[in-house]
Amino acid sequence: MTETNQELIRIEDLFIDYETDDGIVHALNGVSLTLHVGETLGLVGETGAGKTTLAKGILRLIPDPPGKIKEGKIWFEGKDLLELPEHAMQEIRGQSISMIFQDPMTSLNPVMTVGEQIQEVIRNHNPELDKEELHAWSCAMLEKVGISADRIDEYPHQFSGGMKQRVIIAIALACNPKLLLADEPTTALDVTIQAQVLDMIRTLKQELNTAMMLITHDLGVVAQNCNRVAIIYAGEIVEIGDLRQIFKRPTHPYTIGLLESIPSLAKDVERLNPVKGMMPDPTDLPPGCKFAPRCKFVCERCAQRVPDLIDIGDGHMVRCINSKDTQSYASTRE
Amino acid sequence: MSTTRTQRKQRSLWFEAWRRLKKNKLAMAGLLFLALLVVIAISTIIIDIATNKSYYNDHVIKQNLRLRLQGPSKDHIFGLDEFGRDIFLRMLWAVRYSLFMGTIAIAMSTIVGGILGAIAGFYGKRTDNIIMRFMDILLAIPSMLLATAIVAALGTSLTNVLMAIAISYIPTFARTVRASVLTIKDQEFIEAARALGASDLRIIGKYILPNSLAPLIVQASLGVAGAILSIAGLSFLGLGIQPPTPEWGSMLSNARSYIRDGWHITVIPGLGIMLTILALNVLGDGLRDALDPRLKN
Amino acid sequence: MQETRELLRIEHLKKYFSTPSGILHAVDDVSFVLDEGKTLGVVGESGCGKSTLGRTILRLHEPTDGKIFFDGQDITGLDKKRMKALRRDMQIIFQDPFASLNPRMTVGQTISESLIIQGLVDKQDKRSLDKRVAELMDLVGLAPRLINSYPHELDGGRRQRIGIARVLALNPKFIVCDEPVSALDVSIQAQVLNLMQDLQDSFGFSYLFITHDLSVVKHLSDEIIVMYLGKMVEKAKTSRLFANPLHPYTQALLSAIPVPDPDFPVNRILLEGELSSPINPAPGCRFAKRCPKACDKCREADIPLKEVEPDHFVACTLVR
Amino acid sequence: MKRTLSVLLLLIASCTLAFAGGSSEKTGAASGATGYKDTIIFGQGADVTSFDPHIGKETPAVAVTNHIYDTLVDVDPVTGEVVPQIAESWEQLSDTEYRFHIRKGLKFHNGEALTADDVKFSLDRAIASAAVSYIVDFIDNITMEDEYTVLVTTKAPYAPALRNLAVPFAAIVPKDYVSANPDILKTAPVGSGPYKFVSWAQNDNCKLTAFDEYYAGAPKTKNIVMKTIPEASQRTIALETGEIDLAYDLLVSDLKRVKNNSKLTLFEAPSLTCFYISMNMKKAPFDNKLVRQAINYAIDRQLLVDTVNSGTGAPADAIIAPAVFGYYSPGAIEYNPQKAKELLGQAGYPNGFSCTLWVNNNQSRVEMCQAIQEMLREVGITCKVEVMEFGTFISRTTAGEHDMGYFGWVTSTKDADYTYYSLEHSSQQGAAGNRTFLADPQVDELVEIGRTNADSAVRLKAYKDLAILLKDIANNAPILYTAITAGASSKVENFTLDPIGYHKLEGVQVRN
Amino acid sequence: MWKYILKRLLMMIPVLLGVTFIVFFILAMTPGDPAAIILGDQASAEALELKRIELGLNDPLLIRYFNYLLNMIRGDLGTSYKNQISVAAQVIDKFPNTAILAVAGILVALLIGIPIGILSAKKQYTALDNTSMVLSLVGVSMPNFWLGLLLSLLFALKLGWLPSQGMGEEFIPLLKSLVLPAITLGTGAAATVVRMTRSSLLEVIRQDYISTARAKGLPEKIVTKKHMLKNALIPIVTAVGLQFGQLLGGAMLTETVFSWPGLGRLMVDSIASKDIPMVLGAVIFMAVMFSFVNLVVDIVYAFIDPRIKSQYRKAGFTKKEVRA
Repeated sequence: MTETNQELIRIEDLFIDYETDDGIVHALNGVSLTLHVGETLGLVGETGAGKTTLAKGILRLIPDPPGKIKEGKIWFEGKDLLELPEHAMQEIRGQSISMIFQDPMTSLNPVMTVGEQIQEVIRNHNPELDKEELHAWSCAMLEKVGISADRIDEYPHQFSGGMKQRVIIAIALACNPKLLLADEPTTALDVTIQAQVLDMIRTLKQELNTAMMLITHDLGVVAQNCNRVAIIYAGEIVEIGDLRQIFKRPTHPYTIGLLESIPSLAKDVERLNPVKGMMPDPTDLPPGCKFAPRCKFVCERCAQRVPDLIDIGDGHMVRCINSKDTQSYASTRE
Repeated sequence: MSTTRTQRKQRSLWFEAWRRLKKNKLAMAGLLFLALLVVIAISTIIIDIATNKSYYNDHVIKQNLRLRLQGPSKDHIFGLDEFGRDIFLRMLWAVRYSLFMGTIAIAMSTIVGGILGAIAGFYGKRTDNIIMRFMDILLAIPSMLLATAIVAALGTSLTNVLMAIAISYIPTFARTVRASVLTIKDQEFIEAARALGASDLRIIGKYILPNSLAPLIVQASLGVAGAILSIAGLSFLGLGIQPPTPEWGSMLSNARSYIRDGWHITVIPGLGIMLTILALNVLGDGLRDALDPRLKN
Repeated sequence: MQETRELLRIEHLKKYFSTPSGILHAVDDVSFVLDEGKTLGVVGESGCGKSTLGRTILRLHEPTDGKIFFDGQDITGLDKKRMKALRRDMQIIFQDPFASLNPRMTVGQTISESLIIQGLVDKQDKRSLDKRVAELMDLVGLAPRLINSYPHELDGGRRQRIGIARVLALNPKFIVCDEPVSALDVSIQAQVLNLMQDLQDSFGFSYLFITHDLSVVKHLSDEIIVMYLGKMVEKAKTSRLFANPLHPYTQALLSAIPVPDPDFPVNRILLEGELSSPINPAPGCRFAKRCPKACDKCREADIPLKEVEPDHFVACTLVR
Repeated sequence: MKRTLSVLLLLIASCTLAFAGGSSEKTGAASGATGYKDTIIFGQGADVTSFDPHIGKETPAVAVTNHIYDTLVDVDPVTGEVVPQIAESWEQLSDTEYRFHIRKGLKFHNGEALTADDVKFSLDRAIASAAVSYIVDFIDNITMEDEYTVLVTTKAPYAPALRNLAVPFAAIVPKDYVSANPDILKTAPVGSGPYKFVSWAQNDNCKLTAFDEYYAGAPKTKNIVMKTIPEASQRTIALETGEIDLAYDLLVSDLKRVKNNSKLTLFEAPSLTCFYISMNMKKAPFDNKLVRQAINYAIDRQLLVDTVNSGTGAPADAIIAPAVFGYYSPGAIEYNPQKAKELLGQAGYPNGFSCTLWVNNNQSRVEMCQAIQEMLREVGITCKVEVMEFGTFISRTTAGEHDMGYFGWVTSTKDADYTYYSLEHSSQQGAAGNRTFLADPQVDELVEIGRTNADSAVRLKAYKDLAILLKDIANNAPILYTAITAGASSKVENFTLDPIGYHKLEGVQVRN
Repeated sequence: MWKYILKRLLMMIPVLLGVTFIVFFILAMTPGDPAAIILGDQASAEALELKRIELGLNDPLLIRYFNYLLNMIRGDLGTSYKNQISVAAQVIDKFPNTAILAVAGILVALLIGIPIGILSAKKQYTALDNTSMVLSLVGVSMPNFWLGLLLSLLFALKLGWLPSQGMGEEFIPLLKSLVLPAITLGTGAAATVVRMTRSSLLEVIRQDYISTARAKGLPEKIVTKKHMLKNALIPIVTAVGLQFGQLLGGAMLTETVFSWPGLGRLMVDSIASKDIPMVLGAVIFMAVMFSFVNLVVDIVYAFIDPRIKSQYRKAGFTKKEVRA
């Protein structure tokens, strides 16, 4: 992997709210995150943890209303994306930062050919190109994702789910972006197709040296595809570190719970040991540590204030005041 | 966003919809207006019963030809019509016809169309085909034309007008219900009920109908608006409610000869119809937004 | 080892649908036996007919051909009334916790619906009805205060518990579990899986566990069937199947599963092409089109299931 | 979106082009030299039903076809005298024989000469036509004496014969043209009148142009355009905006507006129409004369004229209008509700009774009935107004199903016999017109005297007696005589109203 | 595709048979004697009886219907009672006028409806949304004929800008005379278009491909135009087709108010004079036209939406069968 330690994007203290009928949903509560050139960061969390909001927030695609980016900074190539005017942001979208959405079935416009949809993004960022050049480029992209170029004039409904996802990837990578935000790109696909698509993403990513934020709830996918992992819970990053740090030395009680929840092919467990309870109501978050109500290591101090994200060594950061206890628990787990 | 609201009061989907509707000021204004009309209709009926129609005879249909077409005054706040009758009182007494005729007509077509649509959607295949082909036939005749033809043939009585409007709206409701039954029929909770051994009747009554009611309600509120307009249109063609029955559509249509003799004569019944239709429309739109959770932000 | 009793026997079950573009062979010649108190996993990707299989066994779909014996009785020909009585013993838990509950019924109503339809409790007897509902809710871990809640107010995990309680109310012998946890988040998924295991332990249910998630199936099942486009391609005891997958499709499927362990050796068999649908299938192995090892022989005729080792069946020409 | 739009635009454009191509002539354009427009445009409420004069007998049809066809004789709209038209002279040979001398050199619009042959053919055709035969069925026989002389024999002495022959439905049509295709007049009329037919766009307009060879000289204005404007208020608006020069049959409530508009002239004259309520004498309580008289007393006719009819027309005292030959006023019918109540009491209805009043769905008639309903209510009679479509109204009243019916009757021949015979004679019960089902020998006798006697004085005496008698019988309650109205731009010259509504425009001019 | 069109045309036959049957029987229930209507109230009993025989009124109803059908196939819709002219000729003569009016009405509806619908969807629940919805509804809520009268009072009488009645014969007068009737007619359909546009757009806005389009960095204008509108317009096409039928009905009122010489006027006149063959012919003709318009709409629909087009191309089966 051509990993350098050069910083690509840095998110600082991002807060995003949704103002709904039921009250204010605090979707992101001070997320800070850094991504380096060429690396793959896995962003793991359950439904409603704020994964998609984070990705859309980076591209400023949060629908407003009801969404509001309350505060924070997103540094990308020396500029704060949140301060950019809309037209500058449009230049970044699809060009420097691309995004893939979860459902390939609905992510393509049904009334445009796939060729038009690939060309659209190329033309948008390269207005100087003529028709033939555009055509050649889009054909090349299609071939790159493993689809024959003579299907360029077909409509999305003529493709299967996996093929659609390939087209979507072709669109996302068409302008050779520096960062790819992939929001559960394979969740809707069958296992064998998922393996194909992930394999292809991996290859292309390496070829283009694109950094990727891979959003998923599937720890298996993370283990096989990422360099670094961030665990998000109730709009906060609770743990972040290298792949091996997270999987081998999980420290936050939530991360531990997640790993204990999944039945694994690798080992036999008689009974799963899941986290009890469920995510708190995002309109009514508990004070202090948001995981406290479900945590088996909880103590009085947990509810008093939101714990800081602390480095427990080698860039492995955990948002827990009891990290000592949890580490010792985790080590006995094996 | 999966939100848990376990601590709060339990609310059915109807309650949720009502809560959403309450936030829609426009729809609530419409609802309020319609409620006012219902109150008026009921009170005038009560007055008629209590006074044995003597108030009606002495004030509502009381003519004063010498004062005809007189504009609004302190005694007659909406002025007098072409027979010197008090327009305000006539407007009030007409509510029962104007609003209830449309409502009854639509209620009839909702029930008939709803049942036909539910049967067609639920049983599918041959039954569906036969019913829907028949609906296609009715639908191929523009509703106003169908209503006109029926009234033209059968004559202009209150029941005929009602029947005509009701029949011409049946296919719309049949289609609406059928479509929603078709989507509900494929839901897993229907299969669950089948797996429990529930009978067809139980499935239709407890599972399908309550869930397909929402689009029907929306359609019905808009349908009533359409029916009132159709009745007014029929009045204009001389095929609607016949005088001396006070009904807004025929009041407006009969007053059209005097449109330049006094603004109040057409404007009052015209506004009455307009506001009612407007109220029904905004309420219908509000209901649609409130009942369709997909449109919720 | 305890003596087991046969509860369900499926023989050459077929379910075809006619579609505008041809006959869809959703379930094509499936046979198996399920013993009391055991779990049979059915694994396969979308369109392999696993859900149809479950529903056909319950006669929610009428089988095209084949026999279903439940408790020794052939149920394929039973009329509506006798089938209704039988439904007390055979139930189903659905995949989608959002679509499988009537949105207009409260938790209490949904659960009592089972009791009322099957006549287990007198409808008029409100007290015993309420009591039984409360018991069931407690059993599946639903707080009593939720009795008047509507499904839309609850999260997926709780909804799935309602679905389980609804089935539990009848105290059935056999439950088809159609992807009961695939729509849930991992931590919730684990809670529900534990619940199902506990219930099996205490009531002795037999499960037909349908899923696309091999790790879940491995965790729960005693025996596993692998299906591909309507056909059974492999059947074995769970441990055998994972230790020694024989069918090329099973092998590919196993290798495709991302294991949540960075140290797990990745040795992926990447398949070419995509799943098609079993409409008017050509003779021969349905997997031949994508199979890396396919030869001419695979495309000639349907491949019968062979027992290659005790209780391990494979439908593949390459395996002897 | 763009595609759909352009398709729609194309569709519109092609439709409009087709129209533009279809009619190249300009209407209403000024011919500056004379100072007069070369076209008169008039608007009326209904379209021509048929251009065949022996079918299209409705006033709107005749208002147009009147210009295309001539009749044997005519009635002067001002004096009411019978004057020559196709027949330049005539003589009455006996009580039942009339000889007509036809003008020589008359031509139809298609160039054929008009001869006695055409006259015989036309009258025979009219007699055979179910629609209009009643106007000419007094004729027994028509004989051609020579090319320009016809002898008309009546079945019995029939005093109003000449007036009947002046009715436009007795029009003379070209024999050869019509024999070749009996239906041709419906859409391609040819007559001998002052104007030739040009075109007819159904429900829209009809165009006529001057017949230069007309015996009385070419008409003053070259073209006539009739526009159909069904909404009465829109007709007035069109007159006000100058879209039309003349508007027939104005809304009564618009009359003041036209009168007060300096750019417009209002023409108003008594018509030959009377509106009346027929009471069904076969039904109780209308078999009781006192009840019928009570109803007559209960109606304030002057108030109706002043208010509902906006002051036009006049209260009726008989069922024929004053302009009709044979009219005699038996004295205005008094409005006296007190008297009415007394009479009802005498008749045995001190608390009144309930009944229905039927009317056809014509708004001004319905309004009139509603006002009458209220007047009857004041004397204790609860009367329900039932509005029905005209055909139903006629057929059900013919069958005698009604209590009371509100009718209008035009004495088209301007002769009392036309009305009295149809409405009061016992032989005419039901369809023919007698919808009170009156059968009174005295009435019958008086009607017959008037009908068969040629002596005007005798006839007038009979009609006087009849009028007095009918007032007492009170089978019909006359309500009002309407006025015939037309609005015109003040630039219109020489327009005279026809009391029936068959306004003639051949002398009319419109200044630029 | 051709196969599909042919199939749809064939499928129209039973529908049209049903339509003629229903309309024929409804109108056959009309009380009153047609012979008396033709001949007037002074006709003799013999003449009436002769006329009845001539009209075949003495035959059983089914025979009469059958005869009517046979004649209809030959293009003969009978003869008007009122003026004895061929019904078919009159209907065909008047239909283009109504078609022009209806198309103009649809244009008005689209011109009002689509922009308001878009605005209202993009600014859902804002004051702008409410105001524009109410404004568009005001026109719709007014009884058609009243709106027409008010318009002509204002624009013809007061301001003198436009003719109050009639149909101009040349291009410019025609356009001028078309304005008021088209507005009168079109505002009724506008509400439906507004609603359809709004809800269909709201549906589309939520789709992932809109997010995808935005993520491509496309300017919002292009996202709206290329991605939202094109998809949102598909259901509107169907709605517009259905509106055509409503406009045909509404034309009766508008044409009467504005003396527009169309089919609606013809029908109103015929109803007033109990000219049953004319009413029958006009209703059947309009129903046929309406069915054709819907067929055309379905075909247009297929051309706009590639998903449906390919289904037609494949097997020639209908949408419904695919869904089932």
